[in-house]
Amino acid sequence: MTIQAEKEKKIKEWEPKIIAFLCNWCSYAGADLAGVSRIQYPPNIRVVRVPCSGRVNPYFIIKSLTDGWDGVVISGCHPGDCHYLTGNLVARRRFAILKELLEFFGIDPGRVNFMWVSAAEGERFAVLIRKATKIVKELGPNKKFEKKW
Amino acid sequence: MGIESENKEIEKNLRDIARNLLQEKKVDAILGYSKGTAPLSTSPIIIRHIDEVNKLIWNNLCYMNLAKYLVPRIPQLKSPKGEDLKIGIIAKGCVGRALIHLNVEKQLNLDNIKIIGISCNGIVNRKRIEREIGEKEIFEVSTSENNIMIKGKDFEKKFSFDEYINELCKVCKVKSPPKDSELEDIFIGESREMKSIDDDFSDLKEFESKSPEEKWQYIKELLEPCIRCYACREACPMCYCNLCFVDQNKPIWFGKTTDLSDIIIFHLVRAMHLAGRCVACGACSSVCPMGIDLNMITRKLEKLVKERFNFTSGLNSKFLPPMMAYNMEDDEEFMLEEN
Amino acid sequence: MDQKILMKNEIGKLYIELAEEYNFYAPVINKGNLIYNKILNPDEIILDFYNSKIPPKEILFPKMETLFEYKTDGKNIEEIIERKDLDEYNIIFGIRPCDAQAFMLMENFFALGDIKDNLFLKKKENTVLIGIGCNIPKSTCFCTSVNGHPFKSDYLDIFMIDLGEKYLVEGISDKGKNMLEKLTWLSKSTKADIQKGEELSKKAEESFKTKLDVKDIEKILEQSFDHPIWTEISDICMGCGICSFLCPTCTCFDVIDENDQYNNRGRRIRIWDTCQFCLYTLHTSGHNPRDSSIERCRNRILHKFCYYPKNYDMLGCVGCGRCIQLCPVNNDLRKIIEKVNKIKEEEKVNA
Amino acid sequence: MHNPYIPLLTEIKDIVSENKVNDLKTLELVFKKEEDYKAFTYIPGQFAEISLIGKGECPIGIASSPTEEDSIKFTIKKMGSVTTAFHNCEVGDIVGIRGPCGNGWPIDEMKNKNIVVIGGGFAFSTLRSLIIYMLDNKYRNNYKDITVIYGNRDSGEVLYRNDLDKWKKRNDLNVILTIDQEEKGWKEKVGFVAPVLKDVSPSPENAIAVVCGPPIMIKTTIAVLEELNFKDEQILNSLEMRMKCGIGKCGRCNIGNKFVCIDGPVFSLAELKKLPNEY
Repeated sequence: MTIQAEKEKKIKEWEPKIIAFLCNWCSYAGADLAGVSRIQYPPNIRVVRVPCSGRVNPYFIIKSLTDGWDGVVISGCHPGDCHYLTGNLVARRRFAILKELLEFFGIDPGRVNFMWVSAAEGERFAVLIRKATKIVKELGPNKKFEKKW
Repeated sequence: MGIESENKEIEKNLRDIARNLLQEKKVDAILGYSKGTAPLSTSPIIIRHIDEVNKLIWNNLCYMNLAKYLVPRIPQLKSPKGEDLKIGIIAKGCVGRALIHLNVEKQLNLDNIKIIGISCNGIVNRKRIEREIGEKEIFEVSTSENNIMIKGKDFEKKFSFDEYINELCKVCKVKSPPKDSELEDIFIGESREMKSIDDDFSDLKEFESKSPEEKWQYIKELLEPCIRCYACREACPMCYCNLCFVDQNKPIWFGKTTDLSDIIIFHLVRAMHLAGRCVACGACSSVCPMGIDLNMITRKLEKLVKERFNFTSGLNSKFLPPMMAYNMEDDEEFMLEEN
Repeated sequence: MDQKILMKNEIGKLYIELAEEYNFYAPVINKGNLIYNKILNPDEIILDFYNSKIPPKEILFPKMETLFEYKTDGKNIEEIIERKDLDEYNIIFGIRPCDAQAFMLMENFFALGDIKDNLFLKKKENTVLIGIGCNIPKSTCFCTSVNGHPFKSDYLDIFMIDLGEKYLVEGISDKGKNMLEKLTWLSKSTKADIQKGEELSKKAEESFKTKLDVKDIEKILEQSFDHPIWTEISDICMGCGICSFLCPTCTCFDVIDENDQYNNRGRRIRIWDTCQFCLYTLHTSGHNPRDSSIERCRNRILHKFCYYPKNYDMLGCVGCGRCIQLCPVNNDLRKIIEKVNKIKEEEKVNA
Repeated sequence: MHNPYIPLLTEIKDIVSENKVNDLKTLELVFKKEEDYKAFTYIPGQFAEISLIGKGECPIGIASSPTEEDSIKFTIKKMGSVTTAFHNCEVGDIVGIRGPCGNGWPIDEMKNKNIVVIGGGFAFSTLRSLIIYMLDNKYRNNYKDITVIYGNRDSGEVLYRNDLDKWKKRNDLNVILTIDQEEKGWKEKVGFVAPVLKDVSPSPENAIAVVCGPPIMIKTTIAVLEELNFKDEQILNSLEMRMKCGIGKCGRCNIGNKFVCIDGPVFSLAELKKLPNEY
């Protein structure tokens, strides 16, 4: 088996580990709906239920990246549907700043994805997760924050 | 009119204002700059009596942001009974912006502060000069017409003023403290009403066109010498938390070691905290002992907030900073969409 | 022991001969800062320099040092792994006499009490210090005022004097002497060289601009603990870590555990810490004996000029001047000592 | 080459919750290796740096007395991140221990003197070690009469109830418990430690007072002791300081030129008065 094929195989076998912060009122229910209606989507995400996308502190995102997660997905209610009225609006500004700074520092921005998924959009949830996983898989394992031992 | 005479003139004005403020007992102390004993540096000073007013100076090395000494209010600027003294603070543009922004963030009470405004003519990039002089010792720094004259043991070098001032000062639009209409009486000396500034941030284009890998390489190269002395955090007027995210241990968020990934994370998260708050004074780069130049990150913070929320920090206290407000119509091009 | 001559162009040869057995540290420019770094090829060495920005203490007491590593079985610790790199041999080439004196002060400190810090002491024992005298001291240097000297060789293993295009080399400690014996190719020194060496030493001694009066500084500081002068001295200090991280005699550190749960391992490390930070003496109950920059500035000055003489009857400062050059608010140590000495006159006046 | 930062490994044999609020627990540690036991010989009043490797390390006074052969006890209050981790431990977890650190109570100087032990709150743990050591039949006759005054905020906070009951039954020492406010069913004294000490008013000649507790209690107690004209050398006090290495190297526990972790934590009032007022 040529080295190239071997590398291919190794990448194919490598599955990214993605942490997903789902807002309890919309996205968690959306994910639940996707599961109930048996929609298939990649099993790479590990879900953390948060009361609102506004609860997601940028420390959570950056700490996930430094702890070795390959990707971070944050999903909240569509603007206007937030159970706490302004949670996702404040979060959107925070994510905008964070995304641009990550990009400025050269940390590949594809690793951190934000999306709005309402409770009725099971299909949309699966499609977006599939898309996020594909982006992260192309970026490869997250080696940037490994420490020298 | 050469830099030399400009500085003399500014110095004369600020001394007169300081003298009669102290005379009329409007303030208890003046916060300003005094001549430094080490070359290429000045030392902030707290003047409490009239006869010390001649110690106040102005040259192009006044890099410290004096608003730092007001948040949190240091014990030296408190009366023995513990109330805040009335302070007159020598304010170039960015110090004025810092005071107004800190007032918006309710960190200081502008009633007992008098802003002695001056129109700043640029701060010298002292780290760059030190690096180019190299290992030779500098005895004396002076400015003539449009050059900075550096005299050393057996050498004398000339640096063009416009080239060797801070990157931020080259594109600075707020030379004197922005006057805030509601707080009329606290502005003395130079100050100008400013609604917003227009800036095309062209100096960032070159860096932003690089690929993520090149950017990461550049940032690693830039931050590698950091020794985690936190001078940048202690010199920044916007860094006034009593427990910094780096020092928290319930839980321990990020490492405090000088491992390259910890250093980059510290500067990234600190930069994130300054979005929409940083007043581009360049103190963090001027104080760094290892000569790390954070000006580009400062510029990026300003650009980010200007283009996305059309906000510039510290111009007036009516508009809330972006991270303390929200808006239905913010653009969300970065969100993941199905198409 | 007769003195030898080392030509400046023979330093490459010296490096090649010593580099297999020793880690060869020398002053190099790294991103515009002159620091001591392990070098791989000898032409990176910088020979005409005043002093490094980060003191050579960084080699034996690094910014981040592993105390021990450990393996866990997921929940509990299984095995502690000791460090194996302690018996490597180092050479610090081009160290200044004041930094060598600082190593001696650090050695005293780490050997105080019956539990000794063997990590530092073992490394210091395995290190050969090849020092160069300062022909032209900087204006901020004041080693002659704190019983040091630009050509003081007591705390060095090999002492060299820069004679222009060659060095006058002398073995001081026996470690240095038998290293010199191994370097047989060094040429003999002539009487003129030794004569020139003494002249350079006298010339360097006179060229000191800074004289600090530290005669009975210890007593003055002890009595002036609550003197209001400390409020004025710490007026503008912003509490960063520059003056202690870059001081060759500062030895405070913080201990941190670093976990790598996914690989079931971790390490306990120590990193530089300073009495100027607010968390340094903060009790868990919230009480902080040194609460503001007034107490912290005072503690740094008293530690070096009063507590150190009390414990080891030697001054804790070697006069390298780094804290004067690099303090961002230029809180000049010379001015602080002047202000403290003024208290003595005041006392005499009203006594 | 002995690396002083490497801890000896012990196992938790027993965990006892000491107060109703359940933020005070006593851990009983047993050494995994037998020879470590001999390496760890200590005297009452010393402390040790105990660590949950991976979480951190903290200095805790040794609550057990050297006469209790088989194990070492520590009483830990849930305050910071490391102590919280200790409170989440179960029996059988591994705990690293470094020490013994500090100078401990001067048990030889205290021979054939009457001892007044004044404790407050959970700082009573180092005093418990001293009392049990003195009451051991090998050493009891070295010391004249012993009075113990132990004050607390409320009855729920009292530590080592079974030890206290045992001591009450003995006739060769006089135990006085007190709490700040009146409580139903509380038969002992009521009030702060200082006024209670004034009523007991132990005689100062040939006596040593051992004080350990929160700073305010120490200040008021010392004032009362000076009123009862105890001399400065007769008042011993165990200080509380922020510590990291415990062996005088990390530099943070200094008062003047003395380090609390090696020159202390026990200081006589005479020594404390010589040091600058910075603790």
